[in-house]
Amino acid sequence: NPSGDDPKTGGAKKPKIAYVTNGVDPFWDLCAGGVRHAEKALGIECEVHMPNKGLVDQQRILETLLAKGISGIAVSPIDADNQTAFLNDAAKQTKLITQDADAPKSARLCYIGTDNYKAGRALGKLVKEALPGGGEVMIFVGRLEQLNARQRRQGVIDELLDRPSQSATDVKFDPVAGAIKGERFTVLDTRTDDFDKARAKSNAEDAMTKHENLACMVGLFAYNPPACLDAVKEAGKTGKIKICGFDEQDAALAGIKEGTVHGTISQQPWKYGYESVRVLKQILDGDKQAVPENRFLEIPFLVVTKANIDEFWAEKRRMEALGKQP
Amino acid sequence: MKKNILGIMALFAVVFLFTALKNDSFLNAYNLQNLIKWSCLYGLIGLGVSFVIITGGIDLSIGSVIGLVASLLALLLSKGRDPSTCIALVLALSAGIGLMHGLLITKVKLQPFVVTLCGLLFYRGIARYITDNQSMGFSGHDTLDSIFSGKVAVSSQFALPAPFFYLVVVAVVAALFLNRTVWGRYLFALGNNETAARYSGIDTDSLKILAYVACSLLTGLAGVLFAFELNSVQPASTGEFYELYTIAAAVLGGCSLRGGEGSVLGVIIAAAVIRLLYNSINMLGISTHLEYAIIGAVILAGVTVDELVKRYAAARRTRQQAE
Amino acid sequence: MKKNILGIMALFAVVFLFTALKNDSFLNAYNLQNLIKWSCLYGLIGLGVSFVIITGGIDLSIGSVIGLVASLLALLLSKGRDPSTCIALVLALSAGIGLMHGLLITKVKLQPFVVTLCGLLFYRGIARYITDNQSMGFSGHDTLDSIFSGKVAVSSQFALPAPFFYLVVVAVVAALFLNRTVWGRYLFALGNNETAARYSGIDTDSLKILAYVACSLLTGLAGVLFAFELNSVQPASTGEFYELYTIAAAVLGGCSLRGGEGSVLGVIIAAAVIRLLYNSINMLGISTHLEYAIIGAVILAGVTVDELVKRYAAARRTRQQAE
Amino acid sequence: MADVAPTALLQARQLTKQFPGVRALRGVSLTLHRGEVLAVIGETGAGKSTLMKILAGVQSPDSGEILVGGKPVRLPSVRAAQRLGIALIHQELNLADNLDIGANLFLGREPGRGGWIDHASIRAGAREQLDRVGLKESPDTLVGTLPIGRQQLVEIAKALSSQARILIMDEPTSSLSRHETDTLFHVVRDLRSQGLGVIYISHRLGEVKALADRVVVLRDGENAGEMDRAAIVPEAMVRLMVGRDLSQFYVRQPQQPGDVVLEVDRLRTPAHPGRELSFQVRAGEVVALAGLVGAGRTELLQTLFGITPALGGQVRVRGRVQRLRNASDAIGAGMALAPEDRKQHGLVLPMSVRENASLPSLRRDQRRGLLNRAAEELVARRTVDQLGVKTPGLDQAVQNLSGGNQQKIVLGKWLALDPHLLLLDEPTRGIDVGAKREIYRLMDGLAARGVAVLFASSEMEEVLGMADRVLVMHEGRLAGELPRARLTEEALMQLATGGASDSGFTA
Ligand SMILES: Nc1ncnc2c1ncn2[C@@H]1O[C@H](COP(=O)(O)OP(=O)(O)OP(=O)(O)O)[C@@H](O)[C@H]1O
Ligand SMILES: Nc1ncnc2c1ncn2[C@@H]1O[C@H](COP(=O)(O)OP(=O)(O)OP(=O)(O)O)[C@@H](O)[C@H]1O
Ligand SMILES: [Mg+2]
Ligand SMILES: [Mg+2]
Repeated sequence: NPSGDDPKTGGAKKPKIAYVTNGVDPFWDLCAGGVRHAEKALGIECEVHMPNKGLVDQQRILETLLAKGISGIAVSPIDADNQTAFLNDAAKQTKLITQDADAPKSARLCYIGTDNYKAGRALGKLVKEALPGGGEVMIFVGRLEQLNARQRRQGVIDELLDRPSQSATDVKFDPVAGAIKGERFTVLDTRTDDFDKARAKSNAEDAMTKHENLACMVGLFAYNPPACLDAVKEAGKTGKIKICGFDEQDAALAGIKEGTVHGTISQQPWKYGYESVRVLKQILDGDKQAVPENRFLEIPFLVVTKANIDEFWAEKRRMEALGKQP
Repeated sequence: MKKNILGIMALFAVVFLFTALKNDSFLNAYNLQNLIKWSCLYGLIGLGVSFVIITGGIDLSIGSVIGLVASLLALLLSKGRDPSTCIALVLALSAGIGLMHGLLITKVKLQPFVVTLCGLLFYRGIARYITDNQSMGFSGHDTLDSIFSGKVAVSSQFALPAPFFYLVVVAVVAALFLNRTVWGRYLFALGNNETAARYSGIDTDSLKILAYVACSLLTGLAGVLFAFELNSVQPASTGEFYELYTIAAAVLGGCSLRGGEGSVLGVIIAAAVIRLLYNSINMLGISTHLEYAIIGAVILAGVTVDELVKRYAAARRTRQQAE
Repeated sequence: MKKNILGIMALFAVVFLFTALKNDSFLNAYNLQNLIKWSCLYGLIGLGVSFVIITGGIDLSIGSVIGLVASLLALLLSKGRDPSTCIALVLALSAGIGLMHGLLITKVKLQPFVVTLCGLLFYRGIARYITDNQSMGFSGHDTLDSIFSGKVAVSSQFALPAPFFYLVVVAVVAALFLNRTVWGRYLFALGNNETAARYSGIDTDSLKILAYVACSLLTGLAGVLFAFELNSVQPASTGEFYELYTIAAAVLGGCSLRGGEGSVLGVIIAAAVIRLLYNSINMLGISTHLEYAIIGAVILAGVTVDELVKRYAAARRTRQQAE
Repeated sequence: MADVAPTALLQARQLTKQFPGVRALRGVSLTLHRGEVLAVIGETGAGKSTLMKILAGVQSPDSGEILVGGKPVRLPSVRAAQRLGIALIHQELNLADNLDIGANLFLGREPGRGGWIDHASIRAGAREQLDRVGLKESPDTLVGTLPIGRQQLVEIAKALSSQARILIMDEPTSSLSRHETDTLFHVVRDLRSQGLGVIYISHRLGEVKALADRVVVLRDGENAGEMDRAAIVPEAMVRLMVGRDLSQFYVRQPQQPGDVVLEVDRLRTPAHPGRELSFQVRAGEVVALAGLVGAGRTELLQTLFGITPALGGQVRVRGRVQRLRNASDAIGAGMALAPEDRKQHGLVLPMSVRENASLPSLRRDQRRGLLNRAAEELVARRTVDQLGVKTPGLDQAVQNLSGGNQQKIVLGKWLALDPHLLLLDEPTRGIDVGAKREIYRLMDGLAARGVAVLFASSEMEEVLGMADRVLVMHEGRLAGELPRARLTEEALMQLATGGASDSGFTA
């Protein structure tokens, strides 16, 4: 019994691990697809938990898992900095890794994730591709309190303004209100919608009303690009206003296919799930190689454009099917 | 029974004029079309909940019913079922939900707040479960799309969005029902004094059930319209919080939560005021962080001024009589 | 006036036993401690809102007040202000919020639902605005942390979490107030028939204001406890939806939304039932997508059975007397 | 009389009804013929209202049989009773006060086709019905803005307009004054001559004598007797109702009045802001406020008690100028008010007898804010014993008591405070003779102890029998004052209807 087995289970039961998200979102169901895939491939059982309403629910779920004597947890902390103490507590009782969002100051064994700042910059590059001559850009997002949202936004802004790259761990943010002007590009504003798709769409509509020269809409959360696309189509401005975005909602993918959406950045969520399970399993098996030296396992994001849309979509469908609840 | 809707009209006019003066694009056709579209969508559920509020009840499940209807519709359509059957099915489901609410409230005598709060949780859970919480789309249903979210051009410049027509039909029917038919009168009577209504031989239970069915049915219809308007549904979030906006609109529009009061026109204007506020905040470029604060403050100011004006007028009348 | 709380106790027992039988770890000290902690936190706001519900009112702003209190506290502390001053300040703010609600409701005569709905929007907006919608933490305040989220060991195995003690104190005071003091009696009287209470020389306005102040103050206290429990606050989401859970708990625990009824013990047990359900769902490994559906269904089943049992018992009694 | 006569419009046989804790009816029978006014009388709680509710389909009996026109019928709903031509005027008002008079009159029976409301014919029909009961308000007036007396007229008009063959009136005149009562009697006699059957319930035995063809007496949920036209004399009725003789009904023994307790100086009330009221009431005096419905008596008492703010003027109690902003101020000044509308203003219906009886005295008996259970118990027990409240126990919810017993609790809760000035608004509204006499005795006893009593009443006999002095109001002003020596029915009516005053007292 090299390291993995929890003394409470006495080695009699098979180790069980858990995958905890930061909320309820289709994104996480794709991750769950990766988890299910890994369960089958690697022969380990993994519970998936999605906290309904923020931090409280997440903490409660983690507590329950610890109470159950779970062997390993992969979690996406909602407020990493401030959850450090609690995560350290958890790390004492189980094998803890973070995924999607890191808690660098905590005793987690490793972090699996995307560099959202870098991904933001990649999205900026997509915008540049879409608008070679530059122009006015507007950003749409659900909520800006999430670190990944702010990092993405900053990546986009820095890229569009041709600023030097910032260090991913310590990003300086531009203020939210007001336009940010660069040589070729102007980021007019960032509008939030509190995860209400109707608001996301009406925000896009209002942006087109207010800014006649708007040339590109950038949607940072999964439902934003489709909402923008909808609004643009209805306004009859298809092609005139470019759309770039994040994640892989079907409507956005369809847009890429028909050429109405320029491109999207996919974090390949299923890889989060798969890699989390794989790493935890290896840790539990006592594999010294499981965790990289710098404790960071980067999941590469994928730039999806018309060029690779078909194969990407097929992969997504496969994972979706896997992620369905049994 | 007739409540003053001048206050809400004035509020609308003030916000409208203010924004129009501050921003040139506000009055262009595109923006007005959007404003009409969203106002009508929310006005529709506002009208639905008004029926329930007139009986002295409440419906907190509206947002979740929208989520469930949209999710289920997407699911059924994605399985390749016949579109009109699908629509009929989800509308029947919403009516069924209303029927269940009504039965629980009248026959088991549970409180409306409780029944529909449980509904809020339950339908949301079901929506997530049946769809495995996947976002779903409505692409490839062009006929349905044009029926539920198309536009009808009235001039080369201006086109009226589909929800407008639904709202007009519903509003006319609702206004006729409430003000011209006996059942409408019964609804007001039972909302004010249920015993008196029962003693007058009115079948109060059936009427209440009817109000809940109407509310859920209109919510279901709005769910379909929202689905095609947004072209996509997130089972966990589509419709979330709508009940609160809707109830706010109903109250702002002259419904009393104590029952027995309500006006179709008032509710529609109130729904429009709330959408107008969102639009104005965007048009004026105010930080979205302040959105809630502004909307909350404006609604509160609206009802406060309304109340104070009414009181002042009453005091003036008394004083005049004294002279 | 006294409402049966046997029903809710039975519900608690059933869910508790069921989970204990199905899962070994359920009864271990760590899990029970957590269960107690969360139950007490929600129980606290449940008690607060009970005061308001007994007067026949409602408070929808609870979640936003928690969000605002926690955000403001984090902001003040991060600026290096004296911790006890900060705590005093946010508690005073919550009391002030309650006072304002009370004044608007009694003096301007606005409906509680409307006032607190506007509050829900307004305080959330303010919380987001003052913090620029940034998550904030509470690290480096060990004294405060141990006062508000520490544990007191009662054996080598078992430690009671801080919220437990706050709840016990508040519950004892609340129970004494409601059942043993003149004002408690007045509160029930005014909840049942405000006019009659006024004709009896009771200062109904002040009592109502008191109820709203008590509610907001307890909410503020809970906000502080939540803040230190979670060590972090998200201005846009901390506390969201709590009003609904809390009102559900109050109603499940025997408060009538028509006013005039309520039991301290019932509300606390009901809050515990809801937490217990969440815990059980996790313990039993049921899909989180089903969580809401299960909780909604259980609450509804609980109140339905309660109602049917009561009716059956009443019918039986009458029949027996008739013989 | 033969109770199986073929002309019987309505027959009830052996009806029983059990409520939780109370057996309201135990085998009651009754027969109503065409063209007959049948009075049903009985002490408070005898089961009159319960019987009527059963006959009108509001409640269903536990056992027994109902026949309409000789045929057994079931009355599962109000609708079913309406279809058989039965209409009931409830003892308590049942109107939707957010609707106008017209809408209320025809609620549930709107003229028109296919569910559409015919506003014009409602308005016309309403006008006609209102004229019958002598109500001058426009049919478009919201019912909520009417004082309770006029609301009762609306309630009556509503039943009259139903074209029923069987009209049941459960204390229709309890808030009506003489004038309106006379109008109503006209209508009832008219209906009788048209062949309708009318069941008439009242505690005013004078009315019963004037109107009834036959009287059925209930006692404790059973038939206690019946008498024909010729045999209807108050003494006999009382004997059957209470099972013994009640001699000397009005027990007032006037004494030399003491100091001025209440002094009202140019008081203006919101209902009649243009009128100024000035008068005095002395210790040991029983003063009546008389007037027609809507004369402003209730409003005056409410203003005195701090419920509605005064617009001007001064009130002195025992020499001290009082600021009366709320009831608590008035209580502090030594006043008590038993309001007219006991359901809305007098009682917390779902609360127990104990809690209601002790509500105003809780604060006096408190110990550092804590409830004084012993004192509470004492107050409640004394109320029940002294006033003879019929209740299964102190923990019974007052909503389960009959109207008369409820009224006793309203009075009892104030007596516990030993007020200097007792304001009573229609103190015997809907109360049976036995209870009435107890209340009169109480008023007399209080006056003897130096309490000043000011009571508003619409019942002429009561005013004549009890008042040392009468203040007559007309349209918000004091039309005049009649000392006991000059107190006659004619003088009173003349002042109440706005006729010239000979008392030299002008407002
Ligand atoms: N809904 C009820 N629940 C319980 N008890 C009731 C109910 N209604 C009436 N009672 C009781 O039944 C008895 C008869 O009441 P009822 O109202 O018929 O008397 P009544 O003769 O009309 O008296 P009053 O002259 O005071 O109106 C009373 O003791 C009353 O307390
Ligand atoms: N709340 C009110 N709002 C407006 N007017 C009122 C109100 N209450 C009473 N009034 C008016 O005041 C006048 C006096 O009413 P009040 O009830 O004092 O009369 P009353 O002499 O006591 O008659 P009743 O026998 O009906 O009680 C009436 O004309 C009535 O219309
Ligand atoms: Mg009666
Ligand atoms: Mg009166």
